[in-house]
Amino acid sequence: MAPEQWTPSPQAPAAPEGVGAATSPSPAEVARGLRATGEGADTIQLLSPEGEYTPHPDFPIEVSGELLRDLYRDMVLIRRFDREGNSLQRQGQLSIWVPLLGQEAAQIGAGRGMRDQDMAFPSYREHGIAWCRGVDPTELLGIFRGTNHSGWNPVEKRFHTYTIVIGNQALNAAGYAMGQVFDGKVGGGPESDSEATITFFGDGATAQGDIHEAMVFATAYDSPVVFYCQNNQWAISEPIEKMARLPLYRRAAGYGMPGFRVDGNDVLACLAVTRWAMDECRSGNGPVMIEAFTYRMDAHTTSDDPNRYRMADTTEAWKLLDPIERVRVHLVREGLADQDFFDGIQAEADALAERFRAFAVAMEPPGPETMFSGVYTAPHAQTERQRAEFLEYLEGFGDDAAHGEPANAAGGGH
Amino acid sequence: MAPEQWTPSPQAPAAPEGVGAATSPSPAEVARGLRATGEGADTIQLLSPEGEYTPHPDFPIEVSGELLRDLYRDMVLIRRFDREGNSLQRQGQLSIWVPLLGQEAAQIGAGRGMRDQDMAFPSYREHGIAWCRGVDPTELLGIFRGTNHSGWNPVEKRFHTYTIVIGNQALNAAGYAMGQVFDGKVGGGPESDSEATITFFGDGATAQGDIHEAMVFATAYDSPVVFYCQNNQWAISEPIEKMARLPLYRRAAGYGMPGFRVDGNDVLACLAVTRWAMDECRSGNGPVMIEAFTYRMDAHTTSDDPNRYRMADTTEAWKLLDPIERVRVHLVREGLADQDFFDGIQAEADALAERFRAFAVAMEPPGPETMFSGVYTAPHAQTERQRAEFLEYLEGFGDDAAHGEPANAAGGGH
Amino acid sequence: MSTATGTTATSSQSVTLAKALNMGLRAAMEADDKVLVMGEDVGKLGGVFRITDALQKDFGEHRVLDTPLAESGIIGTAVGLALRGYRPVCEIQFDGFVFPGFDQIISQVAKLTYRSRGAYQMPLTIRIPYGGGIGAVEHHAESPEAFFCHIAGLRVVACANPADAYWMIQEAIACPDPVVFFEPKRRYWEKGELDTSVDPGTTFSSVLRSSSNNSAVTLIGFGATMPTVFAAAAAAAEDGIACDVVDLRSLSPLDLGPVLESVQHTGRAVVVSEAPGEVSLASEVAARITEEAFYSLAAPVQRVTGFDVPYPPSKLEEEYLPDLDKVLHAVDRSLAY
Amino acid sequence: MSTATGTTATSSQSVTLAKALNMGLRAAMEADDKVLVMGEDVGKLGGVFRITDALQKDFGEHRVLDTPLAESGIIGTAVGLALRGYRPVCEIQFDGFVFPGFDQIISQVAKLTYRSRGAYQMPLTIRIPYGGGIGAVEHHAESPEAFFCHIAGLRVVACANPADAYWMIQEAIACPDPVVFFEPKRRYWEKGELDTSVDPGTTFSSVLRSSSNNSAVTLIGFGATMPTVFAAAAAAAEDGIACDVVDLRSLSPLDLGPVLESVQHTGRAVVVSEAPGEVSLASEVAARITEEAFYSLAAPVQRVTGFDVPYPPSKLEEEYLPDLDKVLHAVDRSLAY
Ligand SMILES: Cc1ncc(C[n+]2csc(CCOP(=O)(O)OP(=O)(O)O)c2C)c(N)n1
Ligand SMILES: Cc1ncc(C[n+]2csc(CCOP(=O)(O)OP(=O)(O)O)c2C)c(N)n1
Ligand SMILES: [Mg+2]
Ligand SMILES: [Mg+2]
Repeated sequence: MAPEQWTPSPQAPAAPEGVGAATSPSPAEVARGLRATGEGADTIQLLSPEGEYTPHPDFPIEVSGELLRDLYRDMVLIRRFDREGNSLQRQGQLSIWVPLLGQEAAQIGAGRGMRDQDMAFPSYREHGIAWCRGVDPTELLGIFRGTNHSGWNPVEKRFHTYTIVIGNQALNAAGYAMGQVFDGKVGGGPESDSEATITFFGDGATAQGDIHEAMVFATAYDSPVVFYCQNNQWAISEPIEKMARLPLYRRAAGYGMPGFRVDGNDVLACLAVTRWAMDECRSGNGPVMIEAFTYRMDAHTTSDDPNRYRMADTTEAWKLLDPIERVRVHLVREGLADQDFFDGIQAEADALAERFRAFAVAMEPPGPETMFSGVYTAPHAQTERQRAEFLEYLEGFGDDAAHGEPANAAGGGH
Repeated sequence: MAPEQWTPSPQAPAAPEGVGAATSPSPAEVARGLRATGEGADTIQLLSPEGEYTPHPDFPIEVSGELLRDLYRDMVLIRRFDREGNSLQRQGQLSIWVPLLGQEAAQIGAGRGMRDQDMAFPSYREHGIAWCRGVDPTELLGIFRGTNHSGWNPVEKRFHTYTIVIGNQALNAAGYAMGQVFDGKVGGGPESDSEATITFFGDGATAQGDIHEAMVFATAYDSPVVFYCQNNQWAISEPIEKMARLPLYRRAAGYGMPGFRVDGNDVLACLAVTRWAMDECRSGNGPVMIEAFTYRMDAHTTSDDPNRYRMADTTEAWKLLDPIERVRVHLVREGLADQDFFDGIQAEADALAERFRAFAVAMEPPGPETMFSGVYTAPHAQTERQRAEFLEYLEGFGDDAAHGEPANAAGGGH
Repeated sequence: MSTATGTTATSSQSVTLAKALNMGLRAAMEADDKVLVMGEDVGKLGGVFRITDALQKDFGEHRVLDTPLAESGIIGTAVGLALRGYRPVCEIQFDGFVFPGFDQIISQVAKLTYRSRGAYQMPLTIRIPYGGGIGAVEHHAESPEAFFCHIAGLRVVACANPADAYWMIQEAIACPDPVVFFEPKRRYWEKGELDTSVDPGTTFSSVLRSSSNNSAVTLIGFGATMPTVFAAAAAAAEDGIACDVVDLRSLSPLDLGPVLESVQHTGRAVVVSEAPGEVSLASEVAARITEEAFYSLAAPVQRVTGFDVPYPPSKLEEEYLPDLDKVLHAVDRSLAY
Repeated sequence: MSTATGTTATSSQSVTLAKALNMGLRAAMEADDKVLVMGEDVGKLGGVFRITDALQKDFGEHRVLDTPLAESGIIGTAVGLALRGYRPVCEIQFDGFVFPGFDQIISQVAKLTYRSRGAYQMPLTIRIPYGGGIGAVEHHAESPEAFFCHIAGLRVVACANPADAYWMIQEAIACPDPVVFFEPKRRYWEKGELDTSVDPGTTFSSVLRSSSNNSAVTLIGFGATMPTVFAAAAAAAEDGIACDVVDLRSLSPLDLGPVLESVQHTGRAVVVSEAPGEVSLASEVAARITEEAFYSLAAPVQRVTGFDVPYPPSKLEEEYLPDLDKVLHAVDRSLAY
């Protein structure tokens, strides 16, 4: 019996379908606070941690050696520059870095599940999606070095700016997808020029009202948007069990949209389900929700200290489920790649990291005048006055910028 | 197959359980925008529109003649003063009135399903709940006459102030219920002094982020709160089909809490399910969601004109489902009430309406000094200065308040 | 009340402010099919004030959207639509209900152009019927302009008469930047002359509504308070006190040109707005005038505002709101220096 | 920097502002078991700034709540808890994240006592680490005090040193009214003297931090800008310009007593805050001083504020923020009159 028809009779009821395995709590138990967010009976997996590939009837996908090698390359490269970001921060070259370690499959699978004409609305950890959208990793550095708030052209890349305020981007994505409908860009087949949108958010974000409203609007307007939740099980120091009783994808049913949980460490599952979902939206059957169940292997950011709130051994255990390793094992076992290939990828990764580092170290701080640029598109008297007055004020210092009295002009805000 | 496990295969899938009857849209159809919010396969009903009583195994309730007569009386009385509110507004005695016509059963059933120690957080249409909480109908008048923002003592009545900003009260209720847990007031049986909370909101309100967050917090803290949604099918001019694809109670399952739809025009069903839900919360198995499926028989408020957006015949059809009539029919058929009883109730209702009207007409506008009262609990220099200055300013006019120059003192805000 | 253009050409007609807004929206939708109207009950109902009356019937459900009941959702999806090339006009049903959408406004609407370093434009208009005096219940009579004027990245304007309403709403929609558009709901049914044939040019500037070379005080208002200001000026004139009158129209950025010019002569200013005075637009106007015309001032700028209390029950609102007497009293306070 | 009590009694210790807040919270929780701490990551982690360090360990999960990630939820449930008799202390993780909770703050927190005509109290404290200068990404360096100062029904305060932090947080929690409590995150790690044995009495008032009878200018700051103000005063003194220094502490209601007293002598004032200047607390301070000390003023009150742009990338924040030179320059502007 589905949970929406919980038996009210006090005597122990049957485990609700969907909560799945008999080991999972009964409705009454859930109501008493036993959590089952990790319950995995219905998790979609194509490639096991041991590298065994099993096709999924509902999510057909052509798995070639080339595809696997490409996905492997993607994951190795993004992990490599992600690690470089961490060390650059440690060395004081960046003020902060947001690591994606452990979420390579969840991101590459989703990123490669998109088509060129699709649009993505990320949160702030989606460096792997950025990679798939053609954003050069060096374009990510400005945010973390403090030279800009967004370093790529979101219109050209069809990859929106990072959104830091949790949940906001889901509504922006839902609205963008409404536009795709209004533009008549929805209704075609997978190979058509029809479009779809995908938005990314974390497990913790699912608590925010904006995520809910985005699902309400998306289902109200049949918008072609995929809600892609990377459940890495932690919102900084808070485990998802604190915020939810059941797997997050199960929220979808209540809105009347399909929802699935995929093994977020299985790049093939993430790819197959995302592609299916994007094409489903493209054809007019959106929205769809996907929960990629994974694990945040590193700190929340370089400012965070996970030792204060979680066990190292859990993290150790998740290493056995490494998203890259299982592809490597599969490639080797199936003879789809040799040592040269792996060495080549490693070399490419190191070169990328080197370029990434060199670029970061060489980044110049922007000029003070840029502080006033782009606040408005049309001319704005007040902004222009403040810019002019401030530049005049700075000139007052001449060479000695540190001290000395400015000659003239107004400083400050007014 | 439950909707959270929608078959992704393009070929027409089976109708998902929960969406119910075969007549209701399939998942793919729902995804394409066919709505089924009115789908009633799983609606809980104890008293049919024809007055037939059928006990419900899951919601046992002792139905005596006395209970039915009391519920009948409640509904007749609140409908009577509600109608009086409308006419008072028409006659210019109130600036606005918010009618509850058609929702008598949904409100009396819920109100009588509460126990004294329970707390209620209403929206703005819950005059029937107010009635059950011992708020005198005349205490509702200040809001609509503009003499106050809330006329009763919410602490004494255990009935919170009306909340006009859609959704806000659900979070306040969830927090109050957390307090009931922290106070150790949860865990006892139906007859214990354990407490529960109930909050009321409409179908349109379910779109608001606050409703979602309230459900997230309530399920996270196992709070004893009943989310009681009166689905009267309209949010001013917007039908619920515009905002939702499925019956609203089905959202509950995604959070891991029980959810039910009751016939909102069946006072016995509303009473039985609410009492069960409150006691379930009381005992520690909260939260619970209830959707009372009913119909807004009158305008949204006296300022509204439904003829602009909905068919009169739909409203006519709903008259056949009148919540009071079915109880009257049952009482008569079962010989549980005679004409004297009905005449007596009618007389009592007319007397109440008379008292209600007399009170409204006699209400005096509050004094200007009250404008500054209750802004803060502790002394507040600025508020006191502004009050003193304004009263001094008013004195400056002497008798001729309309014109003439004040003698001295500052007016305005500063 | 004079119209924006001041003209009374024969081609002009007398319409209510509500009707002028409806005409302006219609004109904007006809001029650009990327213009969308969205909000609660804006479709068949035409909005609770009928400002969008008949627009859905004439332009269809994809141009005029009855949205779900969620302001963050309305603003947040409008942002996405704007990024897609649309020009959404969001109706907030009443002033007090804009706050669920405040986060999207400050974090996305106001910042996306800056964040994207100009790659994105944000041609989004947020219409807010505001102000008191209509005998409404709580949350239906507030004046929240100060919150938006403090947010860099937004433009904030208020219309005070039908002609301005007609032209300003079109200028707002045509603007590539987000505009928070305040409509004095209390004045919706007041009529004024509208000549749709004479484009007045930019209306996002303040205007000197009346002046004389012997004016003693400069009265400053906008939106809902303009009729009060005009009435006070007339009453003061009867008492032999001539006043200049300025309608700010553009609340952010502030355009104090006409005010400063007037204050050069009068040396005295009174600013009138309904919002609580603390950290309000009236505070900014007073501070700015003092900064830029210090030596001209014979008295501190007087503020006539709502009190620093929540908006009171409607039976008290006439006590709460600025009125003719309070403005005259402020004029006296100013002249007493 | 002098402490709130100005004392350096032997019983006093040198602690960081962060530690003082932690001590103050602990003292409040020990004094009243109705005091709850709630917010994101305030439990095991102790908050991203460790202000609630070890409180959950010592007081338990029902006194220190790691809430779901939703600010409207945090504030909205805190309201319900307050109605139940609790005294919730909500931590907003960073300034830029308070806005999802803005609706609950303005519509419920600020209005429920008024709406219930005093039947309800709202002893709720909202802690907001605010201000820039820490090299953070977007939304982590804003100064949103103006929004809250404009809302009647709230009290708004800011602490500038460890002693004030310790006493003010306890006064906020003990207050039956809602208090928005601003903490200068940039100053969390600066040390100051704290003597927990000497209760200074009310701290919700402004204080004259330093003065002389030959002061030429009155410098006004609060929270994050106080060190800048002190540094400017010292630098000015070297140039032979004596300055009085006032720490506002209470931002709403404003307590301008010490300011007005000082301005009587100096005739000049400079107010320093990080927020954009337009419709800001600085505007209110300037307007109020002018209203109440018009004849004493030899120059218009000078405002040194952030620019009216979104908070810039951190590599530009030192250009954006008020600093010693900008304050000295404002002093010169003032003296130039
Ligand atoms: C509205 C808002 N509140 C708080 C924060 C601070 N914050 C940044 S990330 C984060 C946790 C997010 O967790 P999750 O959604 O699971 O995403 P993850 O970081 O795990 O990818 C928090 C609380 C924020 N950015 N926005
Ligand atoms: C946040 C907010 N937005 C808009 C409104 C204006 N408004 C008042 S009632 C209403 C419709 C509510 O519909 P529903 O939730 O179904 O409750 P009902 O009135 O049908 O009982 C709207 C849009 C409001 N009060 N609050
Ligand atoms: Mg997470
Ligand atoms: Mg409804």
